[in-house]
Amino acid sequence: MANLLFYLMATLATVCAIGVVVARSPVVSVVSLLGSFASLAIIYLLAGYQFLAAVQILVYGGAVMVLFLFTIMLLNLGDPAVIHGESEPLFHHSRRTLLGLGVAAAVGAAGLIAILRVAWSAMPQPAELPEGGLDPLDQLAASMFTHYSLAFEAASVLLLATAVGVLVLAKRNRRPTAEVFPRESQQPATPSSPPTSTPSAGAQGQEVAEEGVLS
Amino acid sequence: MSVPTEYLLGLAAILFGIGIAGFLTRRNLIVVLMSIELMLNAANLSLVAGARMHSTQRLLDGAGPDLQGPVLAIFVIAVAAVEAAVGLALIIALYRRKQTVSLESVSELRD
Amino acid sequence: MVIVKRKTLSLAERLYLPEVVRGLSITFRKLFQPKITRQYPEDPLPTTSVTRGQPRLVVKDDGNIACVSCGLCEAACPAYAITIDGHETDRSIEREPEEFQIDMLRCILCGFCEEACPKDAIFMSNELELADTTRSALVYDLERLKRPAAALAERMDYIKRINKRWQTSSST
Amino acid sequence: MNDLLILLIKASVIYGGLLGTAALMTLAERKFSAWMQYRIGPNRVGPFGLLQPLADGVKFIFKEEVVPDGANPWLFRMAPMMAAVPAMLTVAVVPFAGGDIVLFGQNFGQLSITDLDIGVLFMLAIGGLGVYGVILGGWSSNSKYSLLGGLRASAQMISYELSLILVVLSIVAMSGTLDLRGIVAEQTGTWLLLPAWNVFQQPLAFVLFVIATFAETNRHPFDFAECEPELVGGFHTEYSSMKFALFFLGEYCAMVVMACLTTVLFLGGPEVPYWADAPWFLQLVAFMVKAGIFLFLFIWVRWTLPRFRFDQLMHLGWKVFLPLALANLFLTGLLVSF
Repeated sequence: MANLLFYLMATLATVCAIGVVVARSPVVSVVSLLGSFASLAIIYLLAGYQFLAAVQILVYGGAVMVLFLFTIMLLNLGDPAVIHGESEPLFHHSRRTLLGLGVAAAVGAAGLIAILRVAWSAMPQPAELPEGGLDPLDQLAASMFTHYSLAFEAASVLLLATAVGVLVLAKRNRRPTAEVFPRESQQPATPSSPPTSTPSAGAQGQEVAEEGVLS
Repeated sequence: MSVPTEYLLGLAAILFGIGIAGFLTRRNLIVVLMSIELMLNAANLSLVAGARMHSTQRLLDGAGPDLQGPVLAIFVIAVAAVEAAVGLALIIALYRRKQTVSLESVSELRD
Repeated sequence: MVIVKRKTLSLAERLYLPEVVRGLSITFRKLFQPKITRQYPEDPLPTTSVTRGQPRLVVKDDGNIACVSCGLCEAACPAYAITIDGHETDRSIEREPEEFQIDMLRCILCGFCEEACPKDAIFMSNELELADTTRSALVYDLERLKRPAAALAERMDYIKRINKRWQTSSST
Repeated sequence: MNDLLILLIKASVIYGGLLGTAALMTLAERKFSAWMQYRIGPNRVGPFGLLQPLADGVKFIFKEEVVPDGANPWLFRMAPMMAAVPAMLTVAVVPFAGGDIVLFGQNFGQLSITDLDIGVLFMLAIGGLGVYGVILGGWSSNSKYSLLGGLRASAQMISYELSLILVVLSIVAMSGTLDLRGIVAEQTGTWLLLPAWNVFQQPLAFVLFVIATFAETNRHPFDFAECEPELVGGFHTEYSSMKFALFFLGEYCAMVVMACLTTVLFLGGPEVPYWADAPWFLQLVAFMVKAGIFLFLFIWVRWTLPRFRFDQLMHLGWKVFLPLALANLFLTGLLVSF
């Protein structure tokens, strides 16, 4: 039963992964990748890694792929015609494409060999799973917060740095002219007054002029 | 599940290969990023496979399960999330500048 | 120019939650107050002479239809809902409609036909209900539009009164 | 009787209850909204209109199914399923009553489909997948209103899921377990004469959690994915017939599940106050009453508050909820460790 489910999920993961690469629309790619991740999570679950499976769904399914979709929809890239033009082929005939397919084929072949080699494998066969799976939460937490505490702290610093970095990267370069919707603090309660009469707008206009002269 | 470890490793290799193919052949940056995620997941799967194998041996010897694999896999997931966030922020910045997310639009230095 | 000063909010108001609770308590009290719903088909709204329902044709007391199929309502209809086909009668100087159709799916109940009619033959009745299962059943023909003058008397009086007022005020 | 049969019976009972509650919620929504507006509400189908959900269902089945021109046919059909399935999956780990159920001389075990060690994580992980139905439905409709609805839904869900998880983490830190039954067990007994529920021990977390659930389930005053004055119907503008019904069902199932989760995390789950070892049916009634309060709250708030502005929503999520949730987690950590 569990074995059958594994083969099913392995097939599904592979098919979905191929779908990621060959899909024309990035949205279809995202959905395929999601399917691949979900199959992998089920495989983790079958292998006895409950917590890992849940984290996989939580982080990839709940956050990362939503972020991908958000970006695609924010930039309106879902329609393949917008990105490439309808007639352009998905893959170019170039050295890079050939190289990529070659490397991929080599790695895939290595995997196939690994599968075929099992006939004369001497590795120990897995026994029955212990209660709580192979990643019991208490032991996992204990080892993560003691033995791997340095790595854990490093990861937290990495996450913080990422948050700051992403904010800096994705922030629009705001010029004074770009301020279409002025903040409430800058323009208190006089929305109908003409722009020349408010001092802040005049100052903004001056800034624009100065910048224009400088550049 | 009594699937041999090699099957898990084989699946990981196949997924990794598909990821490489996508990474090297596609020109849409978002799909390239997704291919990287796929490769990271393949690496995770092989970590799980290894951890499972070692755990089996250790359980046979009467010790607790091996925890290095899952711990490393969790760190990999964290790093993958970070990578996706930074990559997408870069793509947004690139799109603002060039109105496209094609890889070829950022190869100016090469030519 | 009116300058509206923004009200400075107190801390409780800026926290928002107390105000939310106040709003919730108001709606909760409304839950138990008497209802004013009217159970429509059993208990319809009373209609008056001002009610502008569906157009109907007047049948005079002598049994003849008042319409002379002049076509003014057909021309006045903004929705092109009226189709008239008339013919002569044996009666002196009178015509009458051979066919008079109003497509009730097109009719917008504007009352222009009522205003246009020179013979006081078409009136907006107090009939409001309009439902059927096919489109063709909602194209009303002559037989379905005929109403005795008594049934429309209230509306007829009202329109005549209105018209009189209008005529006197404009002539002066 | 073997285990598989018992599991099947329990699953069908619980899923029947979930779907029935979701269907009744659609009626309750209309009834309560009517009462708050001096109206009566649906009262034609069955006694007091109780069969209205059934009539609605039949109507949905017979409605014409429309797939808009230019829509992505596969994703358009998949999106309603992706919206409905996660909400239904999460109910599998909710403990509806403690203690073994003995009926007709047969022990059925505890009243939940399964008890996972990582129940909280499971609910959050699967529940977080519900957003895909909204996003993909919005994108695949090939309509700008739908697209905007989906875009807003994705931004909103990412923002609020963060606070939601942080709030849940402070509860987990107090209980020391991710098991929902463990969290319930931690709340038995009394604390300062009150029941030792987390709503009294963690009032800030409770308020944050309840508000975040409104944002997570796309309910008023945060229903920017639909937002009918601006976006017609948001992500489901183009949907009709059973596909629309599935979105509807998913939304209401998500509400029921969120009410159950709030009950388990903050109101002691099925525990009857001051009576720790009440029989299982009383516990079930207690659970339903507690969850019912939150279901009523969902409706109550919807017909009371006006909708936020989207920038206000983002401001609230990132600049108010996130710091508060982090501070709450920090304080909880301090209190737990000393």
